Amino acid sequence: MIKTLGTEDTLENAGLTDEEQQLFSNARPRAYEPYPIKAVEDFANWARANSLWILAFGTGCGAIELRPLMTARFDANRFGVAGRPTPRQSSVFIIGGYASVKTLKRIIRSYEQMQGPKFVIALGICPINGGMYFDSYNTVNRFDQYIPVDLYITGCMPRPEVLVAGIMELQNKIKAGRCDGANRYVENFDWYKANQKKVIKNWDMPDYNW
Amino acid sequence: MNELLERLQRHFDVNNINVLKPGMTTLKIGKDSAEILIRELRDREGYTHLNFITCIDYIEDGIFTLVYMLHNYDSKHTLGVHVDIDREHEEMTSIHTLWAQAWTYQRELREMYGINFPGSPRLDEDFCLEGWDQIPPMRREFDTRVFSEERFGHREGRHSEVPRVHMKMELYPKRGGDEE
Amino acid sequence: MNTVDEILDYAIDQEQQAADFYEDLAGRVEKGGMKEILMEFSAEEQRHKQRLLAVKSGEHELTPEQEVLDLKISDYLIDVDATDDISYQDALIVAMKRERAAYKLYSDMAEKLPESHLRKVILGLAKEEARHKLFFESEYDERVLRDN
Amino acid sequence: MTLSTGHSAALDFAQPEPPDLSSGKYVKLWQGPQHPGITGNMSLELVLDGDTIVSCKTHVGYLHRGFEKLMERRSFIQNFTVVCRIAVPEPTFNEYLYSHAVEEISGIEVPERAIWLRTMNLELMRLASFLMWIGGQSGAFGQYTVPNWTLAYRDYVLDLFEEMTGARIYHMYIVPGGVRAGLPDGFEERAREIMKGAEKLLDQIERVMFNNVVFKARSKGLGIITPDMVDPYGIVGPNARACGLARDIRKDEPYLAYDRLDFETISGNEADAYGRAYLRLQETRQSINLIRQCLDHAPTDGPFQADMPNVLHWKVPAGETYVKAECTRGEYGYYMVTDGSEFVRRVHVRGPSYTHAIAVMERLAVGTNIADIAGLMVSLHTYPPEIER
Amino acid sequence: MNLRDLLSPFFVWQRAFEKPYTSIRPTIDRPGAPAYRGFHINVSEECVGCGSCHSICQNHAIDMVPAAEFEGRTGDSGLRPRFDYGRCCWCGLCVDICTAASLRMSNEYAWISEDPDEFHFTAGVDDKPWQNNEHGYRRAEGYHLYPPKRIEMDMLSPDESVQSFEEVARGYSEAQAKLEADRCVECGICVATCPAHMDVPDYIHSIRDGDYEKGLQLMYRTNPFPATCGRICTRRCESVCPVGILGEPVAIRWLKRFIVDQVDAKDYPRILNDQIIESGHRVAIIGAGPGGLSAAYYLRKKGHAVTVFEAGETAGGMLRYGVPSYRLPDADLDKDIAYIVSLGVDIRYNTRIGKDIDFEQLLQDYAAVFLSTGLSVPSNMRIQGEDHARVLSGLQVLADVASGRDPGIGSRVAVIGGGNVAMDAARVSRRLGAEVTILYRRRIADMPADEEEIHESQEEGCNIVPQAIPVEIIAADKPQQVSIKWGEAEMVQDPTGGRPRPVLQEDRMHTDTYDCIISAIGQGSDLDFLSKENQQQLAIEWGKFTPGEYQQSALQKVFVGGDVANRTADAISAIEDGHHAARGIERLLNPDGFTATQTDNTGEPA
Repeated sequence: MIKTLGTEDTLENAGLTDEEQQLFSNARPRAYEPYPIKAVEDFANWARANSLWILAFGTGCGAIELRPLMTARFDANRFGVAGRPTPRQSSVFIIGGYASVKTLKRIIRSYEQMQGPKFVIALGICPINGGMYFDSYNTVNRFDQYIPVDLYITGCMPRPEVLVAGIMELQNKIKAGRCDGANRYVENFDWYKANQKKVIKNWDMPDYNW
Repeated sequence: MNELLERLQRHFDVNNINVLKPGMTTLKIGKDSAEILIRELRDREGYTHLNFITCIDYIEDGIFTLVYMLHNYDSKHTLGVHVDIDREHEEMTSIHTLWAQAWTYQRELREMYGINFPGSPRLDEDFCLEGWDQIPPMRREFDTRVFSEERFGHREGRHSEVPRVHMKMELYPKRGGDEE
Repeated sequence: MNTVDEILDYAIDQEQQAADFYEDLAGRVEKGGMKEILMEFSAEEQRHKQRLLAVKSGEHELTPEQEVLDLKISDYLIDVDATDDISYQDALIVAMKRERAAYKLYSDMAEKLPESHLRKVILGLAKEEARHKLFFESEYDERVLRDN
Repeated sequence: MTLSTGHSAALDFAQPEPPDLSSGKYVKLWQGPQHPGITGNMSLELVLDGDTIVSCKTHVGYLHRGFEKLMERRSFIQNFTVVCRIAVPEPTFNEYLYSHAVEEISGIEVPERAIWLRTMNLELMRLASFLMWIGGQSGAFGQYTVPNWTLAYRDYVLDLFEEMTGARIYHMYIVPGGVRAGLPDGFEERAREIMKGAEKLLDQIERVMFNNVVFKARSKGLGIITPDMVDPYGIVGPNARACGLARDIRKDEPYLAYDRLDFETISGNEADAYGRAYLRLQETRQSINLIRQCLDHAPTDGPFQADMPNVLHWKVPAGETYVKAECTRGEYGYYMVTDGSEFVRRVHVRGPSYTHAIAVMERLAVGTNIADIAGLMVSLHTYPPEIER
Repeated sequence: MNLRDLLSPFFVWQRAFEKPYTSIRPTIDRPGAPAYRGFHINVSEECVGCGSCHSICQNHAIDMVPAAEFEGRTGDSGLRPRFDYGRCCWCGLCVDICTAASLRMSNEYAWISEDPDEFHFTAGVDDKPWQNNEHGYRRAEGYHLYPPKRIEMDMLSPDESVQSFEEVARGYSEAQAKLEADRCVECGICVATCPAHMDVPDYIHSIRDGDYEKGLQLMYRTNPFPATCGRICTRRCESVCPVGILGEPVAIRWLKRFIVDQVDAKDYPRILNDQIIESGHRVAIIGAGPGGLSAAYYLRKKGHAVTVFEAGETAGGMLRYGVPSYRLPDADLDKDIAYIVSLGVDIRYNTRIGKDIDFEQLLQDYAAVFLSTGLSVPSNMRIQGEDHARVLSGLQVLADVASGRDPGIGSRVAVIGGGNVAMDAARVSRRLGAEVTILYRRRIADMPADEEEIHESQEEGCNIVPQAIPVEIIAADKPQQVSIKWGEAEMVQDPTGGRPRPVLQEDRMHTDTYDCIISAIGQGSDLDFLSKENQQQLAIEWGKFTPGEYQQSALQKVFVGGDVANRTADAISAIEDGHHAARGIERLLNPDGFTATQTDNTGEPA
């Protein structure tokens, strides 16, 4: 059991039952501080950029192009990309297009469980502005309202080639130290949480999972 | 085919028989005898395959039309059984004992249209939706676009002109149209 | 009229006369709109005159060798009188007939002369008048014969 | 084994009593939606006794976009672009069935060339889909060689789609009234080349995957479907054929050009995961054969689109129809009701996974080892998006 | 378990010697297929901004936005499609529906950005790397999302038509009209081009709905002569109809006619339901042609007492006397006029201003005067012998026929001119049994007459002799005949620009003899009823008025319109002049209550 911090700056976890309150932390997420020595931070970023482990969670249609990406023809393994079955081992979350409200809840939970530094790539048109399902009652339209996204790749669906290009772009961004999505999430945590709770009506999980 | 329909007409109060194409017919039956008819069709007439159950919302008539699509593999014939139920009293006999997948359809109809099937298993569990707080979404009075705009919002910065209005403003703002 | 200057002076005088003619007519016409048109004709003749003055002072060269399109419209139209209620069509006819006459005059004159600088100048003037004629004939073709 | 498909009274598909979790004897485990051993985005709520499953509940809806609602507010031409998204790995069956339903209600006759191109398109789709499925089945049992082969080779088929239709995944090629274009130059040669390679690949797969002691050991006896289950559970397609029922809509109620193609319905006699997989391998080969026949017979000129009204304000007369086609997983159907307006009154999409992934899966999972659940799931060949739409 | 199953999997090693599947440089080596549906390309010069792409897009991914550099072309709305790549699904329906075929797709597909607000661009305007891409999807030959060909109108055969003055165009049946109405893409570019700015897409929509009464109401909002315009309009709308760029334009005129034909004249008052509240003002209108009566209608609707002064015996002006009844039957013209008159418009026939009543008198007696006297004086050729008795004017011939008089043309006729009057005179002469030759100074392609008119007159047996310049009219041996001397012309490109000009070839002259020569080379205005001072005040140029805002002349009370005040000289322009002058008069008489129209009832497609 994780101890309750007992300060004002804790999360309410109002969606949990009393019993569950004891099972989850109520601490807020903390922002990532770069190493004080630049060379060390650069080295760390280089290492991060070359071992992008993708969370194997096909949230939407985009997952269909992840399979060619990961198999022989496009062979993303050569870029240091590998699929991992659990969020705890993953550093990249690829949002495969549209997210229904039901999936969004799992996305948030998976995202929060990922260890930092972590990055999000959003595939396709739907996360940008609703795409084909802009008028659907069950899919969110602007993904940046709920999870910080580091890179958008437009297309329907984006081809594996452009996924490769996107991964390379992400690597460049990481190496340049410009991937601060996770920190944005921490800094604007309340805003993100409010947006999430606006669409997820049965909030029965801790406010921050890790 | 005609013999079947004659038989059905003898025993049941079926009407609105509509031959849609060779190999497909629909008919309508009252709510109370529907389950017996379907059971009869399955057990005696060879309509052993349930293609699907669905619902059509005729909001202007105040009814839901339930459609049970049955198929006979031997005669290669599909029979659609239509049952009208009152939109205000949206309840129908469950046929979950006839086919194993029937309760899934009924669960979906419960969620999407709010139709009750007493006795159908896991009827009130969430099926596709989760935390839904509006009227059932497939009902025609539910406007999905308005809902989406209100709840999910759209990216700003979009604006479109209508060619004829734009041309009027640009080319002949004082002419055309009527003062009325 | 044996020298180049003399012939140019004559031509300049002719243009001035034409300008005066239209101006005078403009003072007399009654039809709405015709006054402005005739004043415009007069201004056109004044422009011709300025051009010839420029030739005389050496600022401009005449171009006797340049071909000028001849629409021949004035050839077969009847003569009309420059009356007080002259129409636009008739004013154009008057104008192009005048230019045609001048053109004829110069080209006939040049024909009688042996090859010389003078002849070249006269031929150049003929071409100049042909251009003026074309101006009015084109206007006629464009406006009066629009539906034709 | 008898081939009776009647409803035996003994067959009980009432919901089992939920296991008593508070007894401490059982473990509840969620497989999915975030789980590598799940097809698509769905989840299974499993209750385990040791590593044996005592109860399984399928949860869907993670991909629910409300297609049937969206279609009610889009025009008839607009819908054709939406429908392909209903089954991501197999979009063209949706395109064909939607178009066919509209054509049937509005009485549009599709030209001969379009019929053949449609048939070829659907068979190419079947090939691509089966290739992906074979990889999935192999991967679910822990073999990662075959997925690398088949998914890469499927990409070559997608290249053909790209040439033919202009897109890899969502082709949007079969449009109400016909198809959108003829075949590009040199398509036939390239297609035949790829068919040749595909046949060779299937032979290799048969040796590496099907004649593999590990695969056999894990798949034989897994998830047996008995013939008497078929109708009560609404089982269709290869899942039904594997237990001996020669039911194939392409043969029984031919649509498009299938009545002019030379092929036989394939049925098996082992209705376990292995039997189903082997049947699908055979059908993949059959599909290659059908594609070749289409290449032989498809007219190369003539119209590929019927005369159409102006689609911007297309009103389809009031009517009702149910059309179906044999997709890789069985009977895929579109039920359409129109009311004479510019919009469709109701479309119901019947995907075969609807029964396979829920009623059938929930029954077959019971008693299975937890390690085999992914293999079982794949062997039923389910695509979640067509369940929830 | 058997041994074979144990060994067989090792077959996998065979693959080590085969060509690998892996694409070495996937982002570089793999362009999209030649017909790939990638990012959009729009050829802005070809695009007309009709917005069909916007209408068909189910994702609302396309906005129509103003693009400054292409504004002002005829038949171009000045809008260009702007794509939202947070919406687009690359279905390509926009390409399929594009009326101008200006929109297509490249085979490029890579656009990566960290900013979700970046995925917008106006194709063909914003600079994008793929805009010169040669490949990509475009609509296949033979693939249409709307019918490119129009529904043919039933016509009398040429053999039948020359037998009588019966209307040649028979009108659409309901089924034909609905099919034709279906072709409209509802862009509304025609609305801008129509001089009267008629609400074309909406009344075509009413045909699809079968609601002809609504169609009639819509038409009367901008045009009180729908039966007439439905037959003889010069239809500039059709010349800009985007459907006509790749196919044939929507038959807007025939559809208009169809609506009017469906409604019985006796139902007009009920349908149009024009409520008149008398304002107490009196307005005089000179000329009962389309311009004058249009002004009368809209002024009457505003409650003003309207008096129309007409020199002729009947109303309709050039529509009555200048347009033969096989194109516009009297009954249909009367249908329009009768409704206008029924609102209480007072027409004084046989009243000539300047003779029967003074213009100055009108200025005193009436609060405003609308002047649309038209062009009634035939132009002269100004060639030798033109005053020969057997040289008739085209207008006179048409007027005679319209009034039931025999124009006495004989059996061999030459018509001089290439305008609509010339064609009408020729076709009328055919119907009177004459053999007709049309002499025209330029090429047939240069003829100002309607292409359709030219075609039909040829079909009816008129012999068109192009590039023929009349030089002289000569008396023939017989008094009832006349000879014409004409010369062949060469078309010469004018070095100063403009269209090629005909130049007479003196060595190729011909002289032919006819029973009469009909001269139809244009008309001029007759403004002699105006005093010299009035003429000065009203600022007349080239024999025409130059109206200011709201058709107001330099004299505050006088408004001008119709052929005598516009360059286009067709019925629809005159109708709009009348309508617009009515607005101007309303502004003059009722300055407080007047508001300029700024909006239109054009809704965005849902």
